[in-house]
Amino acid sequence: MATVSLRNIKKTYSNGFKAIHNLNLEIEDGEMIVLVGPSGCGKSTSLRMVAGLEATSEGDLYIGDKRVNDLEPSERDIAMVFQNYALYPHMSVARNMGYGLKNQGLPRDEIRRKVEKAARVLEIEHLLDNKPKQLSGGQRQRVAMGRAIVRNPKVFLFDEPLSNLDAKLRVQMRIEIKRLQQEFATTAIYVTHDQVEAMTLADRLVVMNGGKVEQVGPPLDLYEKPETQFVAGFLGSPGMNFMPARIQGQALLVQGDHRIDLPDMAELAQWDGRDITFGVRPEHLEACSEAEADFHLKVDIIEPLGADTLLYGHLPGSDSLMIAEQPGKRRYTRGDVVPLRVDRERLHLFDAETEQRLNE
Amino acid sequence: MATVSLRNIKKTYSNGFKAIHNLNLEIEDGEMIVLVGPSGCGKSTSLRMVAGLEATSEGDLYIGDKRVNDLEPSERDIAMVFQNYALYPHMSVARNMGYGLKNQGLPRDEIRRKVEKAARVLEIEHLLDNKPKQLSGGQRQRVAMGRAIVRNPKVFLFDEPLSNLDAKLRVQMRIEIKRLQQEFATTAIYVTHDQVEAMTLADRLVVMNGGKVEQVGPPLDLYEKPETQFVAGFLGSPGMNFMPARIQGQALLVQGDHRIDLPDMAELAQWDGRDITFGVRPEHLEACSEAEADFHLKVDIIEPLGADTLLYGHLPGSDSLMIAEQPGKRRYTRGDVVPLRVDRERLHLFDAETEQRLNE
Amino acid sequence: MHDNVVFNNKVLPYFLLAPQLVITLVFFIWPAGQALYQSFLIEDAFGFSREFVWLDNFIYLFSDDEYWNSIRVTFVFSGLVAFSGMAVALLLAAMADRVIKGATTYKTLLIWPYAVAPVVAAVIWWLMFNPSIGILAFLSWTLGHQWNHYVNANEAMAVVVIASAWKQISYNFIFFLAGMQAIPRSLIEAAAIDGSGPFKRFWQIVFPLLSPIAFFLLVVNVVYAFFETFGVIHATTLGGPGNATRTLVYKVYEDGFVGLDMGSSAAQSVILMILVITLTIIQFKFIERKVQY
Amino acid sequence: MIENRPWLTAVRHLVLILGIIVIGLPIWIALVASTNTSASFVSGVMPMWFGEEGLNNFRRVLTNEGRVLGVGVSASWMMWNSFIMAMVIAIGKITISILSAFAIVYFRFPFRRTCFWMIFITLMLPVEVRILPTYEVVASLGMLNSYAGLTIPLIASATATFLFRQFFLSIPDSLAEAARIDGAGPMKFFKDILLPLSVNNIAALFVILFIYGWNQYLWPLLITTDENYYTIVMVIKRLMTAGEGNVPWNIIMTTTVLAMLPPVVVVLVMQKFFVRGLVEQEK
Amino acid sequence: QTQIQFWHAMGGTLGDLTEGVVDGFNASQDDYHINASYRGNYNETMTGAIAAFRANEQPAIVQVYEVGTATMMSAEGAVYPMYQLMDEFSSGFDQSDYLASVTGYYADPNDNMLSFPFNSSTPVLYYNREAFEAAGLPDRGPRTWNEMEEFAETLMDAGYDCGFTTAWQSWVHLENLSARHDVPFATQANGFGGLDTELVFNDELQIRHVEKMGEWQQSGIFSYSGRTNEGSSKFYSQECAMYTESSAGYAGINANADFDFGVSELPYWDDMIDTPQNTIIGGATLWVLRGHDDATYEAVAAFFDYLTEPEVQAQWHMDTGYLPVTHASIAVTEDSGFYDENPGTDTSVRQMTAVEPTDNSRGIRLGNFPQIRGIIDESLESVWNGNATAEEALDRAVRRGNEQLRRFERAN
Ligand SMILES: Nc1ncnc2c1ncn2[C@@H]1O[C@H](COP(=O)(O)OP(=O)(O)OP(=O)(O)O)[C@@H](O)[C@H]1O
Ligand SMILES: Nc1ncnc2c1ncn2[C@@H]1O[C@H](COP(=O)(O)OP(=O)(O)OP(=O)(O)O)[C@@H](O)[C@H]1O
Ligand SMILES: O=P(O)(O)OC[C@H](O)CO
Ligand SMILES: [Mg+2]
Ligand SMILES: [Mg+2]
Repeated sequence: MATVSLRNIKKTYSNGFKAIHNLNLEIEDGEMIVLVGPSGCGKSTSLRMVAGLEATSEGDLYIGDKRVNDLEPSERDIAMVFQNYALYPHMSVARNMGYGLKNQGLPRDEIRRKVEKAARVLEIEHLLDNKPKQLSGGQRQRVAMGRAIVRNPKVFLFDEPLSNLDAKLRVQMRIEIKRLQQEFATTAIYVTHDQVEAMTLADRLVVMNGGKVEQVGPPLDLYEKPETQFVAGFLGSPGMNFMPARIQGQALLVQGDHRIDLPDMAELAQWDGRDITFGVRPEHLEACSEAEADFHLKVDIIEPLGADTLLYGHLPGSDSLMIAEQPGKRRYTRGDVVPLRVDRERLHLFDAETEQRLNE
Repeated sequence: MATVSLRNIKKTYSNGFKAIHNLNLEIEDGEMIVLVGPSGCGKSTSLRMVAGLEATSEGDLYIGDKRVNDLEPSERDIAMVFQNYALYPHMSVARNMGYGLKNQGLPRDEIRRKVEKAARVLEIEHLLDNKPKQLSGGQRQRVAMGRAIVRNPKVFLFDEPLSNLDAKLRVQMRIEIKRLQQEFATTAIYVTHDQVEAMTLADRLVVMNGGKVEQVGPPLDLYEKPETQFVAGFLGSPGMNFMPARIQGQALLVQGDHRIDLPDMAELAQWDGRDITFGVRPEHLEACSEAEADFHLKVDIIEPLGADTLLYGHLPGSDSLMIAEQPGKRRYTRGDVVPLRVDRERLHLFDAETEQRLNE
Repeated sequence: MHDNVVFNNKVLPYFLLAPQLVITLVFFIWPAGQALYQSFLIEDAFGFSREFVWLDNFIYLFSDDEYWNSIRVTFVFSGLVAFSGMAVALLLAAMADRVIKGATTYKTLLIWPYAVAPVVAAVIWWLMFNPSIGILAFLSWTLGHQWNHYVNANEAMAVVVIASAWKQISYNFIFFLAGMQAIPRSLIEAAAIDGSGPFKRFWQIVFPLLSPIAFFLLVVNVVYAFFETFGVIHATTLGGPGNATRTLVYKVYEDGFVGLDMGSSAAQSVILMILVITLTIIQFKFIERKVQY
Repeated sequence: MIENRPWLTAVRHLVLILGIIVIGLPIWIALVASTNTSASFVSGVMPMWFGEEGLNNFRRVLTNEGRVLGVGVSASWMMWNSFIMAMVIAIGKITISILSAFAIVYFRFPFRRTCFWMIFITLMLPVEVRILPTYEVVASLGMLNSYAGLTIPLIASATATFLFRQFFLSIPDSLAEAARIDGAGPMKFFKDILLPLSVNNIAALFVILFIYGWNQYLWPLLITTDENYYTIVMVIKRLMTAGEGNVPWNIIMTTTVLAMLPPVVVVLVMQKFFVRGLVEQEK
Repeated sequence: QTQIQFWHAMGGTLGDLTEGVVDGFNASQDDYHINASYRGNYNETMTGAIAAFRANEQPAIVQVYEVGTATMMSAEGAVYPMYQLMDEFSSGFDQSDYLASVTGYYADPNDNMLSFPFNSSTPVLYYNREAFEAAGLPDRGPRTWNEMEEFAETLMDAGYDCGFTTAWQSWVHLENLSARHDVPFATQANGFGGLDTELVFNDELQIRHVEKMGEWQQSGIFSYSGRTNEGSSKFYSQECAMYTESSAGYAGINANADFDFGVSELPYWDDMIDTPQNTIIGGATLWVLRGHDDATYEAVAAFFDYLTEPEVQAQWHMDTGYLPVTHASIAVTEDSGFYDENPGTDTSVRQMTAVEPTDNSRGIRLGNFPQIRGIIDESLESVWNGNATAEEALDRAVRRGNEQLRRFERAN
């Protein structure tokens, strides 16, 4: 029910550590923004500044039209779901969910009504009288969600809310969160370091690195057109293959001697002779006939995943690992040499020095 | 360097709990066997009996030609990697790795030589003087591996060695373990509850459930031809879609009214009128034209994973979740109704009662 | 389950246990049995004559106002020691919990009294309250009150309570502080988002979460006040004035070693043992419960 | 930081400083008193500032010059006795307890539960509740007036056994299993793995047990009649009642300072272990 | 050389003097060596010795206060009666040389001395002469309790905090009070007649006295300061100008008071009697414990002989204020001119020997007397702090004291 604006936000911790350099972000009403990035890149710091748990060192923070820099967390009309859920262990589920409302001075039965409604949505009605320790991980997660929902805040904040769950539950709760956020259409900021979670949940993704924003945009845009080598490498599993290359006319010379002709890529001419990093995702390396092959992969390890098969190997005469993902049917054996062709539409060129994207 | 045989192994714990009912398994020299199954199914128990950490209640256990039931763990010539690594916290990496050798009475410099060699293979030479708590999770894992390797045992035993690592590292170490096992060609038994790990590592997979073996075989065999509904559901992520169905002549009536004709499946005739469970993996539901469609999926949630997209939804007039996995290019929106066709070659029929596979 | 890790050795464990078992048997079990036996006897001081009197010693005790007084004194004393020691410690811990600068210095300056023997603490406080020359008695005199713990029962009680509680503050402080620091920050943050201010947070979130520790400390402090403060009383009030500070343990000692009334002293020992066992069981029940927390 | 209000921080510091002053007052008094003459305590208000007699007092007490202590032995000798008592009790308890905890946790044998409960019972019976019979047992063993009598009966403690037991239980089973696979027998495991891992706990326990031993009062009071075995703590009370009411407060306080110095130093020097030891004892 | 353990309860100045006497004996010969060791107060010393006896660790000689006499007497297997000891190991022992009032207390029914009367005392009143002068009082202590009240009020008007304080409240203000007024403290001749004695100190006299003391405590005329002799500090510090204490308090006062003091007789109620009876003795005697070899007892006898020497006795008397217990030593003291030089020092002797003792003033011999003292102390304290009336407190003390007597009777 509100936009959120971060304008020139900076954060320096009391020990002098600059955690956030200059953060600008305009979040639309009802949008789900996911902050993603490696550990220590400043995701939590950013989120906690929005929550008011951490003071901003510089810049302005707006929720709706109101500048909230100097408001207490409770006055910002936000709700937050913590990684460890932060449920009050001594209160029942119902009291946990109602605690914020109680502090707002709402009458008892209105609290009860709201709590019950939220519990119904989350299917935890039968747990309302339980204490947190009597709940499973997934149930606790739901209660933490419930506590956020029940207050009907302007903004939901999530700090890695799923990382304490096991893989199966994580997938399940991820879907649940998505469903709820869509249902309530509340603005949400979601922090995770898991790129799958980020991709699947985000309306827009903010990839952060070392206190700076690398790229912002819808997940598939970032996946398909990463602006930097960092983003390209961060998104996708298994990660993109990177190889040093040089541009020679309308072709790339990858790792010295593998030539890839790109007659259709007009821009190439302007970078003639330049050293670049060539990137291609494992799924864009397709097994092909000998004739069409760009590379010959000597397979060291085969990982049959059922639907797909991952081939780990190296190019003859090179040490660096290359990964190719093949759809499921064919069976490989160790030591196979597989001819592979790069999908011409899906290759990525990065400046070797700036690591910025070159091609469109 | 040895075969391992488990013959009619049973295990009843002192509290009377029957953890293993009747386990028979012949493991070939150099083979990597993965025991997989849900929590509590008896994987660790089985492994620990091989290690000698748990007594067998009945049956015979052979390593090579020797019956080892009554031997101490240290006399069985095995090495084990534990989930929490079980490194001795007060010893340096080198001493951790050499402790077993020292107890065998090997001279100091021979120990040093062996430890250094193993460390080189694992690329942890520079860590030899560190204490475990100075190491990252991945490094600890390597040390645990090193401690196993250095003794050059007949059998490697692994009990969920990767489950304490984060997702990225897990993938990386998985490959490492595979590489090492292939390099040393040592017989290995590997326990995990993660089906991806199981699929990718195993030469042969043993799927266990409730103290019994469900199915044994190469991973892709199990993936493609699961003998039971349990195995079908356990392998693959996201899991197989199951729907109640009934056989009617050469066709299936799925969930009452979705008709799937299977003219080529000769066996079908013999089960006419039978209630079955119909199973199809998400990746075998392909988007198709209206005309070809077996199902129409109303999409609730879209998860773009980059390479593929997962569609979560339900059939109109039904509540149960259906998942379809589509290769990457197309973009979907919430509320789309997607016509889907079942890959006729890849569908699974299970007896509704016995849950045993029906079709070839 | 630890059921697994077992070394299969038949005799070794007995060797390992032997020293502890021998000492336990000789110095704990045997005397306890002895106490039980003696509690049925009446003996003269030198032990020349003894008569088996069944439960007479117990009957005598429970029909003696003095004994009941001693029980009352013990409970009042223990309650006051536990309460005052814990209240001060809680206050200090709450203050120290959120202090960032100088936290370790504060801690260091607050924990050392633990090392001081109760009897030593008692002697110093006794001096400070000395009606003739004590600084605190003087302070009380300037406030218009004539302090005299030789005569005034409440004042004598106050001195022994203060001396005993003083030493326990450190102990309680350490536990409360550890307890507070173990409360996840996010819980406090969640409460802040839920709109509760610092005081409300303390009483509604922090304090309830400390309650297991508080309960544990209550038991520990009561046990301490019951049994370990003998020196405090022995070095100062000797149970007086009147019988105002004669705790059960002091009475056991007095009747046994001063009065040389072995039977009564033994009977009191037996009663005390029952009391300690009860307290310990309560404590253990609670620890078991807390483990699941 | 939520609610980083400066006044709240100021209040915190203020309360803490006040607390430290109140808690520190007794030690101030003791230190001051130990530097004054006994005449300063006859009338008026006791001295609140240091006097000139400090060195003199400490010398007299430490050497028992002119029998200031009213007994035939000096404070230095009694401190030595206290030290022996504290050390033997601390080391003895730790040794005995760690062995029995090892047996209880890592072995399965008949009567394990019985042994466990027997040790557990000792936790319930502090010396104070069974004064007389314990005295008589020690007497009948001829252990009155001996270091053995001062220490051995206090050496069995369920607390230390429990602490070690809890600690051993918290050591992952897999460590012992790894050791077994590495070919280590029980005593080797104890020596190579368990003992080195326990050093922190041992240190923590040591602090607490040293204090416990040093501060013993009732027990030495009961079983020593030979002055050569007097401890520094027990002699203080004797000073209080000697001398026809003319209490030599300066001498008492000098002795008091000597009696609390070693344990306080141990706590402060080993603060980290001490705090851990205490908190872990609870678990 | 034979080593002898001697446990005593003499702390402070008295302790030093005791050591002096022992050193004197050790120096006087080469055969025996007495190891004197201070064991805490009377109570602690006695109970310590009994406990030690039970543990077979008993000393050869233990100093036991008069209160413990009955307990020691009844322990026939534990004590070596003095008369037997001297009979066997000494040549010069002559019981008739001892004061009858002293031997009477410590003798068996056949008048045989059971213990050695090392330090016998009797309560007297000390007063601060400088204070008296400053307040304009005559240079003598109050003769009666009424006069005591007057004096105290005058002193307080003159700026003193309190009139008087006391040591050993039960001994002075109940036991000696009764004796001095010839009123029984207990039946059966205060216990001399048998174990079936009963306490009777809750009579008119005692109630009245305690009631008055209670009032005085409230008004400040009396200031209570503890059960033994903690009151000394108030006398030394001139907080209280009068002090009822054992004659043996003399040593400490002499050493610690930096003012002139006088000694006078214990006051009495002149409206109840005309002439006061004698006071009874307190202090302690030395008991010999069994379980040692003959060499030890030979040494003990030699020590006792040494202590009986008139010069030793007289010196001890003059140093400490304890009574001289032989006629010879009284003569030696008189001859030395000590009484003339230190007026008032003969008060105790005079007070003790002025009149013929009656059944009520011969002494008190009760079983479990230490506990009974404790009970009395408690009861008195409850009067001082206003929690009970004198009558209530004394009734209670009598009742509880009698229980102790019955327990003792049952055990022996
Ligand atoms: N209170 C603090 N004082 C000083 N530095 C801090 C503080 N909190 C965090 N930092 C530092 O700021 C950086 C960003 O921290 P932040 O918690 O935002 O990382 P994150 O992206 O959330 O990482 P993670 O995925 O591990 O949670 C880190 O380098 C961290 O060490
Ligand atoms: N010592 C024991 N005593 C009694 N039952 C036990 C014991 N150890 C394990 N069990 C039970 O035996 C069954 C199998 O245990 P096991 O540890 O082999 O499971 P697992 O397949 O390894 O599970 P997980 O994936 O959770 O490790 C479980 O139900 C467990 O509760
Ligand atoms: O101070 P003392 O030695 O005279 O003894 C006083 C009383 O008799 C003790 O009961
Ligand atoms: Mg974070
Ligand atoms: Mg397992």
